[in-house]
Amino acid sequence: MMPVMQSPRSLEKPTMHYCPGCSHGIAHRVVAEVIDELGLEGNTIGVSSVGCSYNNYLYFTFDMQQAAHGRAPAVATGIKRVHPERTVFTYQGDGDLAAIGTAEIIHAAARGEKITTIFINNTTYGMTSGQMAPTTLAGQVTTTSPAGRNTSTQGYPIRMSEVLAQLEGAVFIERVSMHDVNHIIQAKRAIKKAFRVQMAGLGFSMVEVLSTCPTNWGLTPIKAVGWLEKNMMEYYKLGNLKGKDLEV
Amino acid sequence: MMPVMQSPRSLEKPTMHYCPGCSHGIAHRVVAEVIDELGLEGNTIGVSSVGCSYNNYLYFTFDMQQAAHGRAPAVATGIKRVHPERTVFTYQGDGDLAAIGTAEIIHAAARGEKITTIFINNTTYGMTSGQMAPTTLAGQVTTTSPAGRNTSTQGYPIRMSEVLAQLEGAVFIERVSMHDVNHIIQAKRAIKKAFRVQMAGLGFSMVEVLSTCPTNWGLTPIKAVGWLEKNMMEYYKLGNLKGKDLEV
Amino acid sequence: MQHEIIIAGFGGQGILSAGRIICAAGMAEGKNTTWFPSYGPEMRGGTANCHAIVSDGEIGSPIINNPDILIAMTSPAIDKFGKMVKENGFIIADSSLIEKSRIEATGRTAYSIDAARKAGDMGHKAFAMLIMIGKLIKETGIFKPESVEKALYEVLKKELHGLIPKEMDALCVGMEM
Amino acid sequence: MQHEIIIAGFGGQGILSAGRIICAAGMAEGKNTTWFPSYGPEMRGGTANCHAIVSDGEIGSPIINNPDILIAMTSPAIDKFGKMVKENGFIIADSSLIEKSRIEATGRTAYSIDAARKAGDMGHKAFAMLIMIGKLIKETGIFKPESVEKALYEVLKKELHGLIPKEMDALCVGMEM
Amino acid sequence: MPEKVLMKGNEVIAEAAIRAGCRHYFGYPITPQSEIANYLAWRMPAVGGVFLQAESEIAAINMVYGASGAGARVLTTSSSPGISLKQEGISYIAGAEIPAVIVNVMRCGPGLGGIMPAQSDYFQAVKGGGHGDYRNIALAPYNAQELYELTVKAFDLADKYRMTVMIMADGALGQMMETVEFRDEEKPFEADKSWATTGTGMKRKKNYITSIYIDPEELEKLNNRLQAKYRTIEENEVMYEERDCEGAEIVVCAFGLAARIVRNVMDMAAAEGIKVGLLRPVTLWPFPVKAISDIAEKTDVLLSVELNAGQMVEDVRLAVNGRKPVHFYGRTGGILPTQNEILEEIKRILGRGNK
Amino acid sequence: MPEKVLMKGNEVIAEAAIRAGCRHYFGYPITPQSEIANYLAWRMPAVGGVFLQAESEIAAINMVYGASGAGARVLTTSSSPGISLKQEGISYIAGAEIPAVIVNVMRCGPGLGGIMPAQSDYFQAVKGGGHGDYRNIALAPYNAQELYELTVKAFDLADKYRMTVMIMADGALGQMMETVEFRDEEKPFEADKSWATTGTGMKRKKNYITSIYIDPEELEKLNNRLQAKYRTIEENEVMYEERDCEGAEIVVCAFGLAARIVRNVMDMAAAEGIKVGLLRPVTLWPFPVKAISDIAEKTDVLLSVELNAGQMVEDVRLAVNGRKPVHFYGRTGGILPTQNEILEEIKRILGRGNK
Amino acid sequence: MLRAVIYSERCKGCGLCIAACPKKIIAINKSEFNQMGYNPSMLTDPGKCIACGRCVIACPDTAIEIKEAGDA
Amino acid sequence: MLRAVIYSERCKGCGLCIAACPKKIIAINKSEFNQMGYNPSMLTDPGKCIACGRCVIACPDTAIEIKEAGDA
Ligand SMILES: Cc1ncc(C[n+]2csc(CCOP(=O)(O)OP(=O)(O)O)c2C)c(N)n1
Ligand SMILES: Cc1ncc(C[n+]2csc(CCOP(=O)(O)OP(=O)(O)O)c2C)c(N)n1
Ligand code: SF4
Ligand code: SF4
Ligand code: SF4
Ligand code: SF4
Ligand code: SF4
Ligand code: SF4
Ligand SMILES: [Mg+2]
Ligand SMILES: [Mg+2]
Repeated sequence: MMPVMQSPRSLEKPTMHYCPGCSHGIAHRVVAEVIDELGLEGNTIGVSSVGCSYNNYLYFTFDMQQAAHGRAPAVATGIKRVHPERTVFTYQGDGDLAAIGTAEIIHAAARGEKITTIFINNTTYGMTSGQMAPTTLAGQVTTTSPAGRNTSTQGYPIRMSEVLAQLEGAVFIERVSMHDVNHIIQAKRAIKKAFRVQMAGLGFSMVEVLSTCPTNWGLTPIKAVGWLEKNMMEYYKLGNLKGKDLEV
Repeated sequence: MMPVMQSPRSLEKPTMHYCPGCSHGIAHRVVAEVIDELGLEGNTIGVSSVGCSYNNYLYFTFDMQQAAHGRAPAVATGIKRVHPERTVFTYQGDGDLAAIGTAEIIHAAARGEKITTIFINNTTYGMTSGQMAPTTLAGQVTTTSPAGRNTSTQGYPIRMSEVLAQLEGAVFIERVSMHDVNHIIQAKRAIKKAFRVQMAGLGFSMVEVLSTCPTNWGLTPIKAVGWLEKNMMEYYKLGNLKGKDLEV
Repeated sequence: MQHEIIIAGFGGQGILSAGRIICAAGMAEGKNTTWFPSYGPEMRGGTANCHAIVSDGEIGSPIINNPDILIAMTSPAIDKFGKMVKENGFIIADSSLIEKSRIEATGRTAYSIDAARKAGDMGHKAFAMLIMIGKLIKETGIFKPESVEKALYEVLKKELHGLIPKEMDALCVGMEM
Repeated sequence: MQHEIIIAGFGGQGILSAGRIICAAGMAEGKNTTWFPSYGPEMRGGTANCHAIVSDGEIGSPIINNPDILIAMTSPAIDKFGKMVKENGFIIADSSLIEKSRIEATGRTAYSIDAARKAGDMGHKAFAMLIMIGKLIKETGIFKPESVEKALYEVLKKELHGLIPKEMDALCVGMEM
Repeated sequence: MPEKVLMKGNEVIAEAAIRAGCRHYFGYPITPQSEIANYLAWRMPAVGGVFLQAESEIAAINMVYGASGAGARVLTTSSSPGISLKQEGISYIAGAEIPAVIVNVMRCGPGLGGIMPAQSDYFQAVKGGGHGDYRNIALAPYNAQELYELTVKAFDLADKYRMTVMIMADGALGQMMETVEFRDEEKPFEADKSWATTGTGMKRKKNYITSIYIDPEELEKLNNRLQAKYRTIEENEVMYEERDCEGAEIVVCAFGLAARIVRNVMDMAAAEGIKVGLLRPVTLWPFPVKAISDIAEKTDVLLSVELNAGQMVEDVRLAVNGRKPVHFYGRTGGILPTQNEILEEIKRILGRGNK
Repeated sequence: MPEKVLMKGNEVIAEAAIRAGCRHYFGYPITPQSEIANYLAWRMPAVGGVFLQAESEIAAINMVYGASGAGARVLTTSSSPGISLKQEGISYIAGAEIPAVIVNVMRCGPGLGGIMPAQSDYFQAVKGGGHGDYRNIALAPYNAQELYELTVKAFDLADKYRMTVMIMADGALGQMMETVEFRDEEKPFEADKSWATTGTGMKRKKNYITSIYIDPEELEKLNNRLQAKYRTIEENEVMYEERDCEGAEIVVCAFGLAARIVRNVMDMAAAEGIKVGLLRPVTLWPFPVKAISDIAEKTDVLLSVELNAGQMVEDVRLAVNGRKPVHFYGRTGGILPTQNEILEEIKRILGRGNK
Repeated sequence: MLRAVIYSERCKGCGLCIAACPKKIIAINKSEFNQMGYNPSMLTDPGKCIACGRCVIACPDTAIEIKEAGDA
Repeated sequence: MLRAVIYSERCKGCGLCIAACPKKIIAINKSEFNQMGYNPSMLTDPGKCIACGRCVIACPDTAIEIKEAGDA
């Protein structure tokens, strides 16, 4: 028999401020479910970043810190070094993690910092009105690439998971997607494993979550998930990049 | 018949301030020779970084800018975007490039910025008295890893060439060494090709130069090259990581 | 003479454009105008508002503490801005979207018109804004209808210029409500 | 009574340690002392110097503009600091490393002793510094030789403590030069 | 024929830069100034210029350093937290003596704070937020027209003095639309840029751009040169607007949005028979010391109104130097002082009114 | 028994932090303060603490944010350019109201500048180098003993007021060796840290650390709370040393190394029959306004001597408020004013001497 | 019997649940506005709901729960 | 005849040229100090030099050139 499904207890009840159909909401629920299921609610300290999810400390029920733009991995490092027994995670967008915060994520990973990163890749700066992000696809139109991203002057999209997988301290890296139910289920599995890797003290773990930003993509939520599936998944291949065989 | 060998014309004549046996001096000469041979002296704008080579603009005969710690790739980007027809290169240490300057080098590479980076990896912060660098080997003693680098708390050495090779905009990446004459000759060949790649407008090119810091390693220059060969080359494998087959 | 107008409602109702149309129309008649939007993360919540000032003289602050006029397109807008309206100012409220009791709670003169419904009847919910502006003209004579036409050509994207005649019809509807 | 001493030479000659030994010896006799090194990229050039002050009273600035005493271990050191020595101060110079003419050019009282050569004879060039300090004691009586011994135990790394008797011999050599 | 258009403040800045001959922009998005980048993203390519979104504010300011050192007119823009990140770079530009125009469309702090208008980066801009003894020329526009004029002027000043010029606009100025009249053509100051790194072309001795001087005497020389330059600027480049100060009972000092609010207050006060003057610094640095000093001779009392907890008021006090009382009124957090509040404060200070 | 040791200033700071109960250090190397990190690299592990060399100054200050927000006593140290990079983070710490101790062993600027001692980051520390209206408590030690005492005190103040405390030491203080006497035991201020993010343990409601308040009213509340706290500190925490000011013809204001030089000058002046007083601020913020104001009543003239182009002198002038002339003398670039120079300047001001 | 329950005051009308439902029994209710100003979604034929929970998983706003019918 | 020439005033006595020379004809001159305070290197047997230039390549301080003998 199906269990009764309801909002996870690690998630506060008020409505979140995200736009209709935004993947952030789903990602929040999934993270909260994982924390519930691992019994970590009282043991977790999360780190919010700067992006549309800047204030998600309001939505979770556990302790959190709001970090400066890009610096969540450094903040998480500070927390983890004070409370090595706690579970510490960062929740970061692609502008936050792959642009201004490049050095911080790379070095947290290189140090094998025992934290988990939930990396919401929606190929744009959602919060500031849809500018080009390091993850914006070639040819993609954004407010700062109005003629489509021109790789010869604006560079190529960065595959952060592949980059981070090069680092010895990064022990679990997986890319998942939010575009349909089956993928959301798979995403949850990956996020759970990432937290488990941290609990086992193995090193740095990250899950890159392909996400939508219907508002700045100028698409309905339904069209947005279609766009993700059609365009993003080709360049950002789903799957495990590191730590597939870790038993945790 | 052997040609008469002398100091390259792109190198000024005064004595450089480096410690006896420091690889910086060799690297400077090699870069100057390449610029001479490619006829680029009047066409080059170099960017000094912050490290022992902070003032190498005094040693070269072409135009240069001194960049803030870690930011040489951003400065070079600014220059190149103003003078796309000039040859622009950065000269950076491992503290500069792989620590504070991580974001700048990664994004210059991701953008496929048409610049060349000479990356002097001597596994330490030479200028500030030999602290641990991101490239310091596991177990290596430095002023900030007095008991030897402990990977479980201080992280793992980063192989920047491998990381950068993940980026589409980086088209030529090679790791060379300064520890003996044959390797210096090989290093020069790589550096020449890196500049040629830039001249051909193909994208970002970098040569990582395994180097010694006899002073902070506490070794004589001769012992230092031996240490490099024995310890560094095992972790930092020499060879081309990208662009081997480019014909330029 | 100076008119200080706040327009407030949900994102997607054309709130910000309405303000720009008012300013552009004022400008077309040689008046000074300022327009100031709500911006940033506020907009994620779904609400939107802007401040428009149309004046014969020099305009000081573009931010309105006490509007002469509030154009309200939702109940939360009335709740938030209604009491800020000057004692001798008034409210234009879309009665198809706002409960009467909440308009009354403001204690201000209010013109309730069911613009959204009318607009629906006319074939496009975007016309509601023009109906409201029509009512504004009727109550204030702030500018001539022709100036709104000019403004529409300026503010709307080229693709939408075909709609302008119908928008002007909506304006007239508003002027008669 | 306050002694302001600059010690200058090349890196590797033990310049900075000499200053620390002087300070520690002074401290051993209950005096106030400050030590200030040249630092940073300057040191790459090969030169090194430090400022040591030993005083019965409170010490103001640890940085010496005009030393009472200059202990010079190289010609560039004489060139750079010689003229800064107070008119009634003096120089102790290692004549095995410095040309006589450059010492004379300073116009200051100077004691030239061939410390480096003597140290070589004694088996270790590091002894040169102690010879110079010996000379300093001889000319000033700044502190007792025993205090230097104490200082050596404090300043030198454990591994080098075995050398201290020989260092004290060097001190005596200096005190007799 | 000069065009007159209704335009968003941020876009006015962007368009003004284009007209000032700026062809290189490096920036990073941040509210409430993102429209500058959004505008230049299409406008720069259209005029053959370079628009580059940097990976961070730090990268942007260092790209500015590189491009300006290479001889170009360069712009970067940001808002408060982003400007804090640029402080090291700004200090470098000062030390290297190269021109740069930096726009700060201020939001409220501290920290991530809020995105509403503020003037709480006054100290940072005029006392130097970075390390070392340096100054920025700091311009405070107060309407769309000044956003245009001062942006154009900023490039000229930067080139003329080879230093950073900061445009200090509060978020409201960036976000609001207002009419602006563009001139048909600008005539940029023709600066000697023979010092720039353009490649020697084997035709001249090398140039290099640096800010490090290990020899203290050299570094003091640089500092003396900078200080001398700053004295020249203090003498020649002060700009301010004085309005109804003659015979005023109280003179209010305010800039930007605060000055606009005060303008309204002046009318209200006049209606009640109170004569309020306005001294509006247009250059925050160099500060209109002499103008305020002169006013201190003529009026009874001064009031500094700011969108912060009291910053410019210190400079007003330094200028007044104890001769008259100097009061402060400000609001923070994006709350703007209302005209009524300010009027009440004026009455309180003058001992009038009912409160 | 208290130990008396000859120790390098930088190491005194490091050891003092350990004794103050600090067990978390995050920093990045820079001359002239690298010895702090070099020392703590072995000392921290020895006492079971965490020494972490960050990838940059920015990472370091954000690690401080995280660790302090998690309830620990935390230290970061750097020198001028590195401190500039920390400004955004410092503003965040201010906004989030968490404690932090930040040491700036100042070198000369601007830019990469030089590594010699300077005091040219005074403005940055006391006016706020970051964005927004916030303050740092700024302590200015002047010998090894004070490096110890004030470092210990810094942790207490930081915890007490939940804010940043900066120790402003010039490079000379960091590099010099001098005798210091350590107490056997410190008794750290016992701060309530129930606000810290330590994990709820399901025993309390969640805590969160943030500096963003999108609602202007909330943000103004934060700002009002901060300003009220700053007023309390201005009343209660001012520290300074006054020496021979009674009956002095001239009172010199100076801190740190400059004050040490002035101490020598006082003796020289006394020998020539000139009575010079010294007012040495120990807290640069809160500034000893009242002390200086009182002195302004008693002496004829004041002189601010600084290792910069004139920064603290503004605060002296604000305190004196026009009642007496306030002069300035300073050198930059790592050149230190000599005792003779200062004495000459004093004589010139007093109209004595031969020049 | 278990079935999906939509809390229309939490719903932003994004339609992702519609796409997720294998039984095609969710639709947007164009005639209703909630307090946030959105047209919420609704079950067109609650009886057909198999309580598979796919709508719950798809919903970004935790606006749906699976419940014993009549619980709400 | 071509051969290596060492400019001893530029030499820092690092010894890298010694390691590089296939003919083993370079050594540190312990009895001489240059102005920088270093013992420079010297050719012990210039006649044996084959002008291979390996010492030039190894030298960090451009203190060696290959020249026509007697050019110096
Ligand atoms: C130092 C700094 N720079 C810039 C900003 C402005 N800013 C806020 S959110 C954001 C980008 C957010 O994009 P992303 O991380 O992808 O998150 P999303 O909104 O897409 O979820 C930026 C640039 C800031 N707050 N601070
Ligand atoms: C912002 C900033 N942080 C720190 C420093 C201090 N610093 C100078 S050089 C250096 C490291 C140099 O190491 P590396 O880049 O490896 O060069 P090397 O000296 O080894 O050649 C550091 C940290 C600085 N000058 N600026
Ligand atoms: S702007 Fe994009 S990322 Fe932000 S809440 Fe809206 S849809 Fe989500
Ligand atoms: S410290 Fe090391 S890197 Fe620096 S000059 Fe000396 S040997 Fe070379
Ligand atoms: S539970 Fe399944 S069947 Fe029922 S409404 Fe949801 S998706 Fe459709
Ligand atoms: S997915 Fe949730 S928010 Fe979206 S329409 Fe369905 S119930 Fe409403
Ligand atoms: S040229 Fe060759 S043989 Fe001659 S000294 Fe140099 S390395 Fe030896
Ligand atoms: S390699 Fe050069 S510097 Fe080193 S010893 Fe030989 S000649 Fe001298
Ligand atoms: Mg994003
Ligand atoms: Mg290095």
